[in-house]
Amino acid sequence: MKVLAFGIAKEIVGGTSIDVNAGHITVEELKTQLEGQFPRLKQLTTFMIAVNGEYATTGQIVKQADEVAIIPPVSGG
Amino acid sequence: MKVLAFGIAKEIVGGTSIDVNAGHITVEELKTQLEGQFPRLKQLTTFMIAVNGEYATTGQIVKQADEVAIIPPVSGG
Amino acid sequence: MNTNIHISAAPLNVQSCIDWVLSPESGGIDVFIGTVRNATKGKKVVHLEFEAYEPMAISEMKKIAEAAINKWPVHKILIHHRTGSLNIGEIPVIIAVSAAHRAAAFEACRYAIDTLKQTVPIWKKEVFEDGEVWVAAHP
Amino acid sequence: MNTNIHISAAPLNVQSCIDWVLSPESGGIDVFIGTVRNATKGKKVVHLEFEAYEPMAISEMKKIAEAAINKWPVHKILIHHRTGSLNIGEIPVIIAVSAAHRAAAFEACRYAIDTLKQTVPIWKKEVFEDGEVWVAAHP
Repeated sequence: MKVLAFGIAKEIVGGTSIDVNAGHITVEELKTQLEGQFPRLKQLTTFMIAVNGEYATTGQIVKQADEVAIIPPVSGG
Repeated sequence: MKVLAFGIAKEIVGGTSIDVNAGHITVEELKTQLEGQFPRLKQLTTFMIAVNGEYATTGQIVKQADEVAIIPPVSGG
Repeated sequence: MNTNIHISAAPLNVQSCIDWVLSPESGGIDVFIGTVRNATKGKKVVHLEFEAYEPMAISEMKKIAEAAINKWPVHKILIHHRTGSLNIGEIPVIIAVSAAHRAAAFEACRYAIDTLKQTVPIWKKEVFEDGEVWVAAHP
Repeated sequence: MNTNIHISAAPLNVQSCIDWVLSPESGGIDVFIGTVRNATKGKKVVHLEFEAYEPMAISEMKKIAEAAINKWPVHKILIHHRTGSLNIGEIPVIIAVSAAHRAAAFEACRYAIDTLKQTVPIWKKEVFEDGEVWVAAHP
């Protein structure tokens, strides 16, 4: 599964996207897996997961074909 | 005493200023005198008197040399 | 000078107002632009006429700007008002406020236009196809 | 269309944003202009960098504009955001709202910028003389 990264998440994972060895898991499981792989994610104020361009809820299922993104705390405007 | 008139007051008194036969009277007395001379002033929502470019209080004394103005309800902006 | 007060018979320029309030310390600018609308209570407006008791209007506008600067942490405040005959879509008033943080800019700008409409000796006549009326003159 | 949403790497133009929201029915326009300020918590800022998850950011900005139109009697709402490297005094964001009456314009504009800062996936990096920081990333 390809996961996009933005802002500080891009620096933490070392690129604009990463391949995660997962599929058909919950958002919560994906977050835990990402935190295991990139412990610095745990130091963020918060981070959200977006699925297909929408904020995802923790229980939502993520599938291989989805566009998944790590959304660190936003700071536009 | 010369009294300036603006907005609808200009139409009521028939010009941009009028001469009022008064001097050294209170603002309240001046308003009463103006209402006697121009009864349509009484139909306004309110009107204020300005003395030397400042809103005047009712008890304030108006002198011959002051710049006096009738201020009908304002509607700028 | 942190305040810029002006009454003008010539068209107001939004961009130059914004340029004036911008400062390197500012994080945000709130701008209110009054515009002449084509109807009042469903009645078609042909144009508006604005008249000012100019020296007193300038003095009251200065009081508003100074009160806003005392009340909120704002950097600069500009209040420009137009006089004369204005067509639909033209701009009678521009208020622009810069501040480090947006809350102060919004609140000071809102205060300035609300207070201007209550205290500044400027009068607006609405001209309709079949008559005209001085706004707010009668109950 | 009553909404105008745009993300751009090129400088934003305030006048064209105002021209877009103006309509003959409007009595007032409120405009919020974000500007890059020269310091954060007393530390000198050299420049800012803005990065967007563009399709999602556009989608979230549209949600804000539509919510504002449903919540207040406003005519048009525009939200433009800049990306890339911005110097002091440059404009990251412009929000413009037109309405028949000013209260709705002010409230919808304030709602739009407050919500944008909470929900729209855009990130700002402050670059100082001796380092850089992604704003709000850490507690």
